[in-house]
Amino acid sequence: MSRQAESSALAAAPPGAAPARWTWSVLAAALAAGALLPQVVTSTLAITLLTQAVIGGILATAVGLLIRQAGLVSFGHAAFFGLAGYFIALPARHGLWPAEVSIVLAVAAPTLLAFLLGLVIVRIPGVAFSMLTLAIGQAFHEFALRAREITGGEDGFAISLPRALYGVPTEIFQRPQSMFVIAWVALVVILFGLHLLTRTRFGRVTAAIRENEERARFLGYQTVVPRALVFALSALIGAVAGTLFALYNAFVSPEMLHWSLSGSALIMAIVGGTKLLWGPALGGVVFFFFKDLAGDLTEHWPAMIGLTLIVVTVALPLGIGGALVRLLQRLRPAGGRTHG
Amino acid sequence: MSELLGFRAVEAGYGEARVLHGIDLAVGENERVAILGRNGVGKSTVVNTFLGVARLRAGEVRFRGAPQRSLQHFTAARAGVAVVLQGRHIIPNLTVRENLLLGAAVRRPGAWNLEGVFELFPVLRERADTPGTALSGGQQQMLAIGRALMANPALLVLDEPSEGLAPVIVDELAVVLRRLADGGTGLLLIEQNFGLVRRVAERYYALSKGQIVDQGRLADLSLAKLKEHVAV
Amino acid sequence: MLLQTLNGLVYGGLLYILAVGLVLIFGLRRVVNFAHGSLFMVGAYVGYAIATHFGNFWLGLVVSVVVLAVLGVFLDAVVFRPLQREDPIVTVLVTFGILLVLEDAVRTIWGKDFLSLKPPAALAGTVQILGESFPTYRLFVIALAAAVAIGLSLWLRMSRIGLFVRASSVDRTTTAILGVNTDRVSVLVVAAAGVSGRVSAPVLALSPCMGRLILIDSFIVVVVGGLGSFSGAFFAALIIGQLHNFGVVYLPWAATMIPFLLMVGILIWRPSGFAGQHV
Amino acid sequence: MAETFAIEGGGLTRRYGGFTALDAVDLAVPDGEIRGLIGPNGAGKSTLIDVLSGRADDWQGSVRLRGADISRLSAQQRRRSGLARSFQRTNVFPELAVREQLEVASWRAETPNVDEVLHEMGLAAIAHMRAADVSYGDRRRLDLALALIGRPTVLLLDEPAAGLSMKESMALAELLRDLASRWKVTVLLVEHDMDVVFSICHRITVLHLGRVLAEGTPAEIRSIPEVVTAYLGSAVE
Amino acid sequence: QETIKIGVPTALSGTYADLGNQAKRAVEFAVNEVNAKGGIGGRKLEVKVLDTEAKPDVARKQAEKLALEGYKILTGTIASGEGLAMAPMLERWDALYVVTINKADALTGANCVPRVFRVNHPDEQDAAIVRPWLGTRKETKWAIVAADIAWGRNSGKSFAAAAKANGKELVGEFYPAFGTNDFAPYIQQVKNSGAQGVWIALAGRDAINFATQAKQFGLLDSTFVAGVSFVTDNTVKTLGDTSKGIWGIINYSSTLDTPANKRFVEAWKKAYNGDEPTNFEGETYIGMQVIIQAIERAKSAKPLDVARAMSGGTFDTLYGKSQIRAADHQMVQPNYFGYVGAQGGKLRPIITTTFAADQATPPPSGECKMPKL
Ligand SMILES: Nc1ncnc2c1ncn2[C@@H]1O[C@H](COP(=O)(O)OP(=O)(O)OP(=O)(O)O)[C@@H](O)[C@H]1O
Ligand SMILES: Nc1ncnc2c1ncn2[C@@H]1O[C@H](COP(=O)(O)OP(=O)(O)OP(=O)(O)O)[C@@H](O)[C@H]1O
Ligand SMILES: [Mg+2]
Ligand SMILES: [Mg+2]
Repeated sequence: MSRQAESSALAAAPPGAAPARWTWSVLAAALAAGALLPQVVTSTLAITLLTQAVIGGILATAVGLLIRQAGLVSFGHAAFFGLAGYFIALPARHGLWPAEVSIVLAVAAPTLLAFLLGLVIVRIPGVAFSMLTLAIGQAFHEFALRAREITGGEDGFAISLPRALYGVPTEIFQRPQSMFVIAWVALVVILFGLHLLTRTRFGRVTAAIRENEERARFLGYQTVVPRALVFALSALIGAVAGTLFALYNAFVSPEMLHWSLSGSALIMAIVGGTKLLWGPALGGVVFFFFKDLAGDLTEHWPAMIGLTLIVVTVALPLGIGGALVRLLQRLRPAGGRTHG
Repeated sequence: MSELLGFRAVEAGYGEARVLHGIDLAVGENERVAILGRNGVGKSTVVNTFLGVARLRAGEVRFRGAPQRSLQHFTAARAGVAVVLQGRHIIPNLTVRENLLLGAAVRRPGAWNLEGVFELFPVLRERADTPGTALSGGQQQMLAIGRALMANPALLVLDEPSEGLAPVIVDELAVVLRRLADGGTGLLLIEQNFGLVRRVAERYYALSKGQIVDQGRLADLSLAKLKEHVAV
Repeated sequence: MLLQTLNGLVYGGLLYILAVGLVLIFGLRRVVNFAHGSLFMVGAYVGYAIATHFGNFWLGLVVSVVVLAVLGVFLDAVVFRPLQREDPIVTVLVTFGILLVLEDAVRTIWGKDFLSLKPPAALAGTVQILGESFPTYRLFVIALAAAVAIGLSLWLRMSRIGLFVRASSVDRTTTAILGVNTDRVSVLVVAAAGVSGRVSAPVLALSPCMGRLILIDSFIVVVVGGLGSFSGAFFAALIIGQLHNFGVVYLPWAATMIPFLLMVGILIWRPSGFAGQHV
Repeated sequence: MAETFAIEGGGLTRRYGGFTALDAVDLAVPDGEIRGLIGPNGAGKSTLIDVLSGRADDWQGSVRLRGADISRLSAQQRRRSGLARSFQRTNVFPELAVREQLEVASWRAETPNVDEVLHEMGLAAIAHMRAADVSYGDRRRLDLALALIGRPTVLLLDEPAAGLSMKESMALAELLRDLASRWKVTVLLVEHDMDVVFSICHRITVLHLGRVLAEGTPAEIRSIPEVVTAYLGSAVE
Repeated sequence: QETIKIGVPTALSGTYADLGNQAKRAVEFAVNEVNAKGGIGGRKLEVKVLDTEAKPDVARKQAEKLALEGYKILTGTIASGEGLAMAPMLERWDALYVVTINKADALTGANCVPRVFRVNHPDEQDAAIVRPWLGTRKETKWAIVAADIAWGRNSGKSFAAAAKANGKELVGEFYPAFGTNDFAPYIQQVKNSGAQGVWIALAGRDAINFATQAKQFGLLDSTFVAGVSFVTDNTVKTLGDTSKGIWGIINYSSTLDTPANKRFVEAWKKAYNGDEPTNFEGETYIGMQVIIQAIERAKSAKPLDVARAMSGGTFDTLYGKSQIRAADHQMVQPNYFGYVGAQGGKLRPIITTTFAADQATPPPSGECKMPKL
C-alpha cells in the first residue's frame, strides 16, 4: 500500500498544462551536454561504450513506454529492434534499393507491423500478452535463423553501406564520437516528444484505458486502436534504436531478434523505473555500464548482476529513477517536480 | 465481561497518510456495538487496521485482551474475529460452496455450518456450485455474510453488510444478528442503514475525521446527535 | 506411430511436471518465475552429485527433493514474501536475478562442462512395444507425469490445503483475512515447485543453462493452459508434446515454430488460455 | 409505434448456461421519467442494465434509444448516443486523480461539465486524489460522476446510493430529481434503498426471477402484497 | 618493458561456456609457459578474457573493448558468427584475430580479411576427408542427423556428396533445431529408416542429449554411428561408456604422435593435475604457438607487423611444421579419423586414420580476394 502513495508522488504532471518554460531549458541543456561530451571525454573506449549504452537506453525507453502508457509488458521488443537492422542489412545484401530508402523502411515497417499486430494482441491481458510478444519475437528470430539463403542464418553478416547516407559520410555513423551525438540527440528528442505526448489527450486517454479498459469503453472510447497506437509508437522507438545499432555496428545477426535482448531491455526499463518517462533510459545506461564493469571485474559477472538485480529491486522497487526523484523530493520538499 | 477487541490510542493510515488519530474502542463478549460516521471518516480503516491492511503507526490493538505485536492478516481470524469486508471480496475461481468452506478455515466450535448458512440464505444452496462471482450483487453479500458465519466467530465484524441487500433480506439479517448476539457472539457493525443499526446495536461509537467524537448507548442517542454523526 | 505418440507423451510429461511448478508459483505469488528453470537445473545437479557419489539414483532423487524444498522455502522467505505487494513485474526481475546467481553457482561448483546421468539400473533397459524397443525410463516419466497430474488435481480439489492454495492464488489478502496463513501455504507450494523438474536428468544433458532452455516451452504450456490452471497446463503439455513430435516428423521446417504458433492461435481465440477465466 | 420512449427494451433475454437471468423482459421508459427498478437479489436488475448498456455479449431482444434501434451498437457507441451508466461494483480508474478521470470522460462528450459534476457530486474536495486512495463511498460517487459527465440523455444507475450515508443518499435522490428536470435526463434507477426509490421515482418496475412482476406508481407498488412479502418487508412501514 | 597483450573474447557463460573455458585454459597455459621462460624478447605476455556469451554483437563489443584497451591480438572466440562480426572491424581497431575454434568457411573464404588467420580446421577440411573415409566403410545405407545451423547443414551437404561419390544410399536426412531437448522423434525416424550408419553433426549439449537418448533407444548399439565434432574429448568425458564405439573426425588429439605434442601433453598434465588437453585446447594452443612465433619473427607485437609475419609463414605446431597460406590465411594441417575407445585405461578418441596435410586441406576456394596487408 505504501507504494501506491509513493508512486502517486511520481504521477504525471497536471493535466493539459502547456509545457512549462523550464522544460525547454532542460531540452536545450540536454542537447548541449550531449554535443559537448565527446569534446570532454577523450577516451574512444568510453565514448564507444557510451554510444552503445545510449542506444540501449532508447530500446529500454520503448519498452518502458509500453508499460507506462499501456500497462503492457513486452517480452519481444527485440523483434522491432532486430527487424530494423535487417531492413537495413538485407536490401544492401541483395542490392534491392538504396540504403537511404532502407533506413526509412527500417523505422516505418516495424511501426506499421506493430500497429497491425497490436490491433489483434493488445486485447490480450497480462502475462499472456508478454508471452505472445515473446512468441512473435521468437518467430522472427527463428525465421532469421532458418532463411539462411536470405539472412545468412545464425552467423549474421556485415552490412555493406554506401560511402555516404543522405549526403552525410557513412563514417559519421560509425565513428563513436559522432555517433554518440546522434544517438544522444535521438534519445533526448524521443524523451521530449514523449513528455509532450503524455500531456495530450491521447496520452491521458491511453492512461485511462490502461487503468480500466472496460470503463473507458463505457465512457465512449474505442479502446483497441489507441493501445495499438501506443504499441506502434513503442515499436517505432525500438526500431530507431535498432537502426542506430545497425548503422553503428554495420553488422546484423539473429541475436538482435532474440528474446534475451528483449529481456535485457525489460530489465533496463524496470531497473530505471517505469513510472518515470526517463527512468528506462537511465536504467539502460546504468545497466549497460554495470554489466560492462562486472564483466571486467569477474568471470562471475552473471551472479554479480543477478545479486545486484535482487538487491536493487528489493531496495528500490520504483527503480533507480524513482529513488532519485524521492531523494530530490526529500532534499527539496517544495520544488520536487518531475518530468511527466 | 471480557474484551474481545480493543483499540488503545490507535493511529493508523495508508502509506504516509494518517487516517485514524488516536482511536480508543472496545467490544466485549456479548456486546453489540456500532460504528457510525459519514463516508470517508475512517470506519473501514478501523477494520483494516486490526486486519493489518492499513498500517498501525502508534497505539495498540488487542484481541481478547492480548496486545498484538505484529498484525498479520490472519491474526484476527485466529483470535476468533470474523469480518464481512466492505465490497464483499468473494474469491472468484471458487464456487459458492468453496467460498463458504474457506470461511471455516479457522473455525471455533459452534452451530454454524454449511447447512445453517444454506438455511439462512436458500439461494446460496441453489447456486452452491456456481462460481461465487457469478452471483448477483446482493447474493454475493449474502455469501460474504455466510462465509463469516462459517467461522463461528466470537466477534463478528460487519462493514456495511446491508449494502445491496433487498429490504426483506435486511430484515432477516437483523433477526439473525440479534440471534447471534443472544447466543453470545460479539458484534461490531459498521452501517449506514440506520434502521438496521437500531435493530441490532446497543452501543455506538461515532467517528469523524479519524477520531471518536461521541459514544454511548444507542437508546440514549438524541436526534440532534444522530443528525450530527450519521447525518440523517 | 504409436511410439511417436509415446515420445510425445514423454516430452509432454516432462513439460507438465516442470510447468506444474510454474503454475503453482504463478498461482500463489502472481510471479512469472524465471528462476524456476534454474531450480530445475539445481535439482538435476544435486541429484547427479548424489547419484554418482553414492551410486544410487533414488537416493539422488530423494536428496534433491529435500534440497529443493529447502531452497524453495528459502527463496520464498527471502524474496517472494517481501515482494508480494510489489508490482509482479518487479518480482520477475528478482527471479531473473536468482536465475543468474544459481546458474553461476552451479557453473562454479560443477564446472562448465556438460554432464550426463544414466537412469537407474532398474529402468535402464528397454521394453518391447509392437516389436520395437522403447526405453523403460521413458515409460517411467510418462507414469510419473500421470501420477503427478492425478495426485495434484485430487489434492487441489479435495483437500483443505488445496482449497487454501486455490483461494490464495486469486486473492491472497482476503484468504489471509479468513484465517489462512498464506505464507505457510506458499512455502509448501514453492517447495513442491522446486521438486518438479528433478526427473528429467536421465533424459537431458546437464548444463548450467539447461533450465533456461526448457523454460520457454514450459511457459508456453502454462500460458496456453490458462495461467494458474493445472488441468489446462496438463492438456497444453500433452498437446505441445505431441505437436513437437509429429511436427518434427511431418513438418520438420516448422517444428520449432509450432508451439509458438499454437500459443498465438489459442490466445487470440481465447485470451485467457484453455482453462483460465481470469488472467 | 406511436409514442417513442427514451429507452425501450423488447423481449430482452439473457441466459447463463442453463440459467435464465432475464426472461423476455419488455421495458419502456418515457422521456424525462425517473423509473425505479426493484426486485429481490438476483432478480436480473443488473443484468437488464448490462443488456441495455451493451455490456452483455450474448443476449436476445432489441434495445431502442429514442426510437432508434441500438441493439447492434457497442458499448462505446451507445454511450456516444447519450446512454450512460454507473456500476454496482465500482468501476473507476484507480491510478488517475478524480478530476483527471472526469476530464477524460468529458472529451467524448458534447457538453463537458467537469466542474459542474465535481460540485454536484461533492467531489471537489478530493478532486486531486487518486481514486485508489479515496474511501469506498467517495469511490461510489465518483463512479456515478463518471456517468453524469456530458449530460447524457438516458442514465442507467445500478444502486448509486449503496454505501452512501443516509444523508448523502437523500442528497443523491434530490440531485437525481433535479437533474431529471434540469437536464431532461431519463433515469432508470436500480436501488435497494426504498426511501430513495419511493421519494423520486415516477413509476416503478418490479423484477422477479427475470420477469416483470409489476409496474406502477410508487403507491401502487407499495400496495401489491406479493411485492411486499417478496421484496419490501419492513421498508414499507 | 611493456607487456604484450593478448585479448580473449570468448564465451564464459551460456551454452558455449564449456568451450570458452577450454579456450581460456589453453591461452593461459601458453602464456604461462612463455612467461616462465622470460617472455618474448624480454616482454611478458598478459591476457585479458572477456565474456562474449557467444553472441556476435556482444563479441564485437568486447573485442572492441579489448582492442581499445591495448589487447590487440585476439584469439579464442567460439561461434563463427562472432568471428564474422569481429573481422570487418579489425582494421579500425588496429587489431588481429587468430581463429582457433570458428569453423565457418567464410572466414577464410568469401569474408576473408587481412587481419584474420585460422589455425583450426574449417568445415571444408573436415568435408575433404569424409569422402575417402566413407569409402572404407561397408555400411551402404546412411542417415544424417545434423544441427540446423550453418555448420550442421554444411556438414550434411558434404556428407551427402561423399555418400553419392562412394555409391552409398542416403535413407534419411534430419536437421533438428539447435538446442533441441528431446531427440526421440529423430531417433525413432532414424531407426525406422533402416539406416546401417548414421552421420552426426551435432555439438555440445545437442550431441550429449542425442547420444544419451540414442543409447536408451538402443540406436547406438544397433547402428554404426560417426560424426564430426562429435567425438570430442568433452563429449567423451561427459558421456562415458555411452560414447564407446562412436566414430568421427578428430581435429586434434592428445595422443598425436609428434615430439612437440608429447612435450605439450606432459606439461599440460602437470599444470592441470593430470588432465589431458582436449581438442579445443590443443587447437587454441596451436593458435598461441603461431602468435608467439610470429611476434618473435616480427620482433614486434604491433598487430600489423605480426600479421605480416603470419601471412605465408611456416610455424612449428603440435602437428609439426605447418604453413599459413598467404592466399586465404588458412593453416595447412593434417586431419584425423578415429573412434572412442579405451586407451591407457581411459576412454578417449583414438586416431585410426591420418590424412596428411596435402590431402586434408583443399586448395584456397578462390572466394577469398585477400587484399594486401
Ligand atoms: N487504500 C487506501 N490508500 C490510501 N488512502 C485510503 C485508502 N483507503 C482509504 N483511504 C483514505 O482513508 C480515509 C478513510 O477511508 P475509509 O475507507 O476508512 O472510510 P469509511 O469511513 O469506511 O468510508 P465509507 O463510508 O465511504 O466506506 C479516506 O479519506 C480515504 O481517502
Ligand atoms: N456470470 C454469471 N453466470 C451465472 N449466473 C449469473 C452470472 N451473472 C449473474 N448471474 C445470475 O443471474 C441472476 C441475475 O443477476 P443480476 O446481477 O442481474 O441480479 P440483480 O437483480 O442485479 O441482483 P442484486 O440486487 O443482488 O444486484 C442472478 O441469479 C445471478 O446469480
Ligand atoms: Mg468504509
Ligand atoms: Mg445487481
